[in-house]
Amino acid sequence: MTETNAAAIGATRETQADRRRALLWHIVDDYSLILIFIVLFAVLSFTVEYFFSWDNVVGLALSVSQIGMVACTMMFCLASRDFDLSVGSTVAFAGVMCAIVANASGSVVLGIAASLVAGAVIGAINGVVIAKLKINALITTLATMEIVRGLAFITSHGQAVGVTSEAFFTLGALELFGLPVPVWVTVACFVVFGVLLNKTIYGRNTLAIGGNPDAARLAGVAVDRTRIAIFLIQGVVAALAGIILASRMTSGQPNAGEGFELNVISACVLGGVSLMGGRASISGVLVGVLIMGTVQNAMSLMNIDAFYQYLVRGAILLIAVLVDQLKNRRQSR
Amino acid sequence: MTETNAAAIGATRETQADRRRALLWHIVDDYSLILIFIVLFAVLSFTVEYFFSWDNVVGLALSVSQIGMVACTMMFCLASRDFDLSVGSTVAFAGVMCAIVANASGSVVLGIAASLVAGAVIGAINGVVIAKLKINALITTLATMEIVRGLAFITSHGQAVGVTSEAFFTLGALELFGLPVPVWVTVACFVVFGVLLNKTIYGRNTLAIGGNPDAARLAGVAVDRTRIAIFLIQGVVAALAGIILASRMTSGQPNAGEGFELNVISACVLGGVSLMGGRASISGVLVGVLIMGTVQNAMSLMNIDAFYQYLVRGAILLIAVLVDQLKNRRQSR
Amino acid sequence: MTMATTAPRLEFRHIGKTFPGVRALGDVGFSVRAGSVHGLLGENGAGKSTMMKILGGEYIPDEGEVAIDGEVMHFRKAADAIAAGVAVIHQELQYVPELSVMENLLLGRLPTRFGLVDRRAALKWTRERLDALGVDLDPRARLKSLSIGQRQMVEIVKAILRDAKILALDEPTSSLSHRETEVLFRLVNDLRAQGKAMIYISHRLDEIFELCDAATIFRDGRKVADFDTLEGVTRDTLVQRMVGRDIGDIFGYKPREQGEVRLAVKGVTGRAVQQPVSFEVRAGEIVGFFGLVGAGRSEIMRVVYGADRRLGGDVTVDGRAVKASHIRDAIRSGLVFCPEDRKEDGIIGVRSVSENINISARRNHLTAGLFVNDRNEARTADTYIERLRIRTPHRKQEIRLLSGGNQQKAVLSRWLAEKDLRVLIVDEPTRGIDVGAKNEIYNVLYELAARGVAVVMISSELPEVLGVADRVITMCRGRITAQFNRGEANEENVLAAALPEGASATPMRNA
Amino acid sequence: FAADDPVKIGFVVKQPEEPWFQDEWKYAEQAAKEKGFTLVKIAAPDGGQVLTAIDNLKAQHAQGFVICTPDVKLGPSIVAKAKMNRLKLMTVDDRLVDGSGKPIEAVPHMGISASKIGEQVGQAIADEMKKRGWKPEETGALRISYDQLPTAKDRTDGAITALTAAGFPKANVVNAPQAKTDTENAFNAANIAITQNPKYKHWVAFGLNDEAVLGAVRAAEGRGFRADNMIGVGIGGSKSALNEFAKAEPTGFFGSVLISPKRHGYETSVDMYEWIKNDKAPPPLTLTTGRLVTKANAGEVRKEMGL
Ligand SMILES: Nc1ncnc2c1ncn2[C@@H]1O[C@H](COP(=O)(O)OP(=O)(O)OP(=O)(O)O)[C@@H](O)[C@H]1O
Ligand SMILES: Nc1ncnc2c1ncn2[C@@H]1O[C@H](COP(=O)(O)OP(=O)(O)OP(=O)(O)O)[C@@H](O)[C@H]1O
Ligand SMILES: [Mg+2]
Ligand SMILES: [Mg+2]
Repeated sequence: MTETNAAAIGATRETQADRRRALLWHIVDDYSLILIFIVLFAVLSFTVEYFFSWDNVVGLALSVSQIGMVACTMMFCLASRDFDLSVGSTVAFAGVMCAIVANASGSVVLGIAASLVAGAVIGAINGVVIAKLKINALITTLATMEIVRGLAFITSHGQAVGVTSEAFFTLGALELFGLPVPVWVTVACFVVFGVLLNKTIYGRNTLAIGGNPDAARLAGVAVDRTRIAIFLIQGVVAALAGIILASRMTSGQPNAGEGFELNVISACVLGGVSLMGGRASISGVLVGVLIMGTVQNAMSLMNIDAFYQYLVRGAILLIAVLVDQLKNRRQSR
Repeated sequence: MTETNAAAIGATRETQADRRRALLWHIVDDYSLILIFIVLFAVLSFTVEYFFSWDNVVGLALSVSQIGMVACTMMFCLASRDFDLSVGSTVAFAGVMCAIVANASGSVVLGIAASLVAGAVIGAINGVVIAKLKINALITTLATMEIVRGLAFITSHGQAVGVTSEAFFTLGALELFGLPVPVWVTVACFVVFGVLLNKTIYGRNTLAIGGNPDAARLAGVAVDRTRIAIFLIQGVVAALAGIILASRMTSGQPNAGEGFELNVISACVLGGVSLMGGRASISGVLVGVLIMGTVQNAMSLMNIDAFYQYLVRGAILLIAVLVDQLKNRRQSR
Repeated sequence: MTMATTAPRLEFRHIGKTFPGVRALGDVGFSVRAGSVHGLLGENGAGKSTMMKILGGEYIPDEGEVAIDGEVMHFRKAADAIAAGVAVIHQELQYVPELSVMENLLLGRLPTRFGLVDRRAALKWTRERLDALGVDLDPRARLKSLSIGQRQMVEIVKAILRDAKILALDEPTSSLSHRETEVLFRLVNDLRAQGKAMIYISHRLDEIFELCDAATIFRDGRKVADFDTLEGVTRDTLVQRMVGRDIGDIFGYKPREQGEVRLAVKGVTGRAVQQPVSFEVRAGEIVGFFGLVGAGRSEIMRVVYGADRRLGGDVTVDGRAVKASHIRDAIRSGLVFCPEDRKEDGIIGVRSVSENINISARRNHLTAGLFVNDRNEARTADTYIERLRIRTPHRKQEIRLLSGGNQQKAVLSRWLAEKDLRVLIVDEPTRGIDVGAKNEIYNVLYELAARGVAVVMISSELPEVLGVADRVITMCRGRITAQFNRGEANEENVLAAALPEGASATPMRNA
Repeated sequence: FAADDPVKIGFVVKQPEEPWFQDEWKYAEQAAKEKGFTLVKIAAPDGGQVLTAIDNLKAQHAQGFVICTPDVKLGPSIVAKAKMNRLKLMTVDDRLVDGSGKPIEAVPHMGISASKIGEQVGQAIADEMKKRGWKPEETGALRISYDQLPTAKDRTDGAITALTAAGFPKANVVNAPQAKTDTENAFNAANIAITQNPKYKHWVAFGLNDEAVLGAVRAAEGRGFRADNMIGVGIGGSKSALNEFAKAEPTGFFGSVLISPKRHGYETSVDMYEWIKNDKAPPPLTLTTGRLVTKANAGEVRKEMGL
């Protein structure tokens, strides 16, 4: 056949100029959130005292480091049309676990390993229940959130568990090339999960599953296995965040990370990850995390009353999503 | 060319017995959750001392009365494939508002009215943002949750606002025919919203929207208007719950109702309301609310350690949904 | 049954499958030879798709077995079937809207290099294969930006690119244009030459005759006929076996009186309808809208109905203006619309058949002006289930569990139940509908028209437009290009008017 | 109530996850074992759950309860509810107030007021500052605040009162609001506050509990304010504080004001038992005092207090 379908249909209604404009918009759209963040950052740098200082920037990075790590894996979770509320509890439990095992065995490495394994087990349980037993992710992880929090309290008797080994503290306090280790770990997470999302079968399958689980399954994608892997990895990373938090605080605290899950999910959604699955970008998530952290940081620097901070947080969330929405609206016109 | 016996085709494919069995299963399925609850209740009655006493049953009813009210409207919200996280904050704000206005004006009626109006406004804002601006419900209500909680703190200066009028307390304490007023209000909510769901266009349209918003719109359903109505009514009912809670506590407390939204949503999902929309039953929600309340009540009666209560709550949630899931699995096998 | 000369590549043996309340298949068996296209025919709900889902490993049969080259297979999941060399194109398209054409085509088997997806290799491979197949698709376009027809094409190519030895196509042409259909036929013929065994499901008998070597007919989940060859088999035989009765002329056109102008569309524009469009339909008249896919017929009708924003122009029903972009006002005026995309815009999947039928009409039957009248709704639902022969165990069945054709009938019933129906716009009403049911739907349209309803029928099937409509309007690139009264219209002039200028007007069989 | 009926006492607390309340429960349990009554432990983190808890106690035929309420303004409704359910009522830690904010005298109470304990913290900091010879104008005070919780506000305000009374300039008090009451949030709040005020050479920190102060101490460490430039004094003497004291090197976590959970848990339940069993009403008001524990005296003080 000589004629192309497009020619036959006559769909090529666009001119060259149209196309160029479309491309420009495409770029603006793709990076709109980044632009928003840059503008926000610039404005704050000029208006808020101390905002644009190395100390503050490091503090900001540190304050979002745990959220950032877990946001990477939450992105996968949301992209596959799932949901995980149990990460906050896992952070707490992992910290406690690490401290207990490290104290008992005298080996920090063993504590860390035990804690990562615990995270993997929690994640795997979530994954299996959700993928195999086909129970709603929200309910499953709400249940494990309760259970794991309970375990954190039970194992620690509700008390902070101090770690005696010095080696453990350095993990959280050490600086490399001017940045503290937790920040480097977070950066590493973004790089690793960015590559995983965009460059590996695992990432592409995740998006496919979120976009249309049936299609993925019918195409032979190991849907269940991928979903379980997503939760398992999320458990491990949440545990890692918990360990790092514990090392920063020099103790495992059973009530750490309350509300953490909603912060992480907000950051992802702010970063353009669709709750309906199938859409995610690592740069978006990074910016989402940064916007959240920056706003909180700036509010504190500006001495905004704690009560009014609720208003600002809510408003920022709305505005950011609204802007993103307007962009999508134009796109689908 | 061959032919099979054409006579065989005409025969009815199902026998009478098949049909009867199918019907029986249908009934068991429809009422499986109720059966679970009855069994649970019976077992607890026999094993837990004091459980089966009028005092305790009234106490149980009272303890779930706020959740019950809001679960009725949350059912609509979930059934239309939406989500509302702001109800807990609304409960708090409504209580504070009611107390402040009642104190300022000296009129409890005015306080109640102001508070209901505030609830309606919050709900309407949620609804308009979600339906008209097409922003994800989770994010929108997460934002209003923050904002409204902030308002509650700001208006009350972070302090509980005591109400001076005696009339206000009786609302929460009065008993009619042996049951306290809040319980009656909850019963009324279940009746009204049960009828609304099953017997009115509003309810049916809600389910249709949840099932497929696009198709519903093309079938002439006023999708936006219905969605806004759902949130508005939810706001009013959450405010009502807040007022009643405040009257029970004789003060409006700005930090009331934290975590309330997840409890309400859990109760609904436990009651078989699908988070994917389109499926809901009022009896299910009632049972969901009762199961949640009963488990908590029995745990207190059995003096279960606070830390282990987390485990039990999580486990119960999982088990109940699992049972329900098994039922569905058989159905769609 | 005469023994086939070659051993069958694929064999179904005594397959049975029961869903709650529905026996979808009972003791069905047939076999498919390598290098042949086997047609599968049957009414809506006969069990064809169920059979294909069993073949694809999606359903596990209750009884019987599937054998490939004589070896019994036990598919427990889709991946098993794929591994055994089976590719199924499902009736409900299964693509990932957010991913690119390339990624959809390579779903589940993207090439990797050092553990990372080798995008360049994938792109190259995809381009080459698409070129080799003569299919024009941009590998990088996202699926959601393509037309339905193009998406269907992606699905087909996806299956073909699997290099499977067995290929099943479940109504692949239901949303393809003439031209895309041509491409498909050429592909199928090539595959036959390569020795693939293929199953081809369609409700369009011409396609069966054109493409198939053998055929099997299902009815009510049983096999009623097997044809080793279609030589000498008449169309009427097939129809008779399928439906169990003689239909004769499937269109069965009945002339009727025409009244005053009912629907007047004047200069209507919308976002996707740039040039103003005007036309009129009289009471009792059936107007067929013909055009190639993408001609803009659906768009204009959606604007007329109010589903999409109307930017300009007037729509009147019996002289009364219909508010712009206001569906409920259209319905109140007696103007209703059946969308083409049943799954996305038509049915409310998780609700019952009865709910789907009553969703709009119930407002006229409220008790005390407030409460839904359940008894009346049950009656309405049962009436239409019977009248349109909707195959469902009961009216409370979730509509998503019905076969595609039966869903279509339920959506149509929704509007037939309207008390004061004046204008009915149906967009591809017989897409995926069996011959018997088509005939029933045409009869419903005639009946409505005879009652004075103005009917607009969008269709991409030329014979249907010619056979049913009193007047044919052709569209091309968003504009009305011609009108033909019944009698004037024939294949050549209608097609010529529908094709964009410069394209050849002759029906294209040039592959 | 017949004299030989088994005695059952409820012990309702607002934050069951807090070590403090865990300890109170533990010592109440000890009393129950010694005296032979049944103790029902219920958690009631908000007003609604307080009322549910009281109903629950009535249902299981308890005769009285000790409560630490999530909000003292719940006073009238708790009193009314207890009366309606015919339960004897005692409060611990936090004293109920009526609509006009006056303490409800009719309810026996054991505890230490939130502002009092805060004042002790402030005093401890002021004393230590003097000892170290810090100039107040070179010192910043981190108020790790969580004003959403009335007790938290009272405690930190108390500390400010004592500090200013000791001559600390009020302007040097830096408010660092934490978004949640955990250590990480305290860390972030403190970190920002330190960034904002580079002018101070030394820092002191106080907050709602030990965890809040711990966060501030860690943040200060990160910014180079170590043991000799930081005085953090927490409240509770919890494990978080003890962990700090257990470290080989002293940290900025100077001390914690310890209140005896043993007295509060044990004595209130014994009082309640006596009240029910022998109709011996408890004293209307028992005020306990907190004690400052530091790295030096932690073990000693705890032993003294029977912990
Ligand atoms: N998951 C299911 N649950 C219940 N019934 C089902 C399910 N899937 C199919 N059915 C029923 O099985 C029967 C056969 O359906 P199937 O989809 O195979 O028909 P079909 O021959 O493909 O029809 P069409 O030509 O309309 O596509 C129908 O009556 C349908 O309602
Ligand atoms: N989902 C979609 N996304 C983007 N463009 C689309 C989509 N659906 C259709 N189009 C484009 O809109 C135009 C007209 O669409 P459509 O195919 O519905 O026209 P039509 O005349 O109704 O044809 P038919 O009914 O035969 O499909 C075409 O250019 C088509 O490519
Ligand atoms: Mg089919
Ligand atoms: Mg169309």
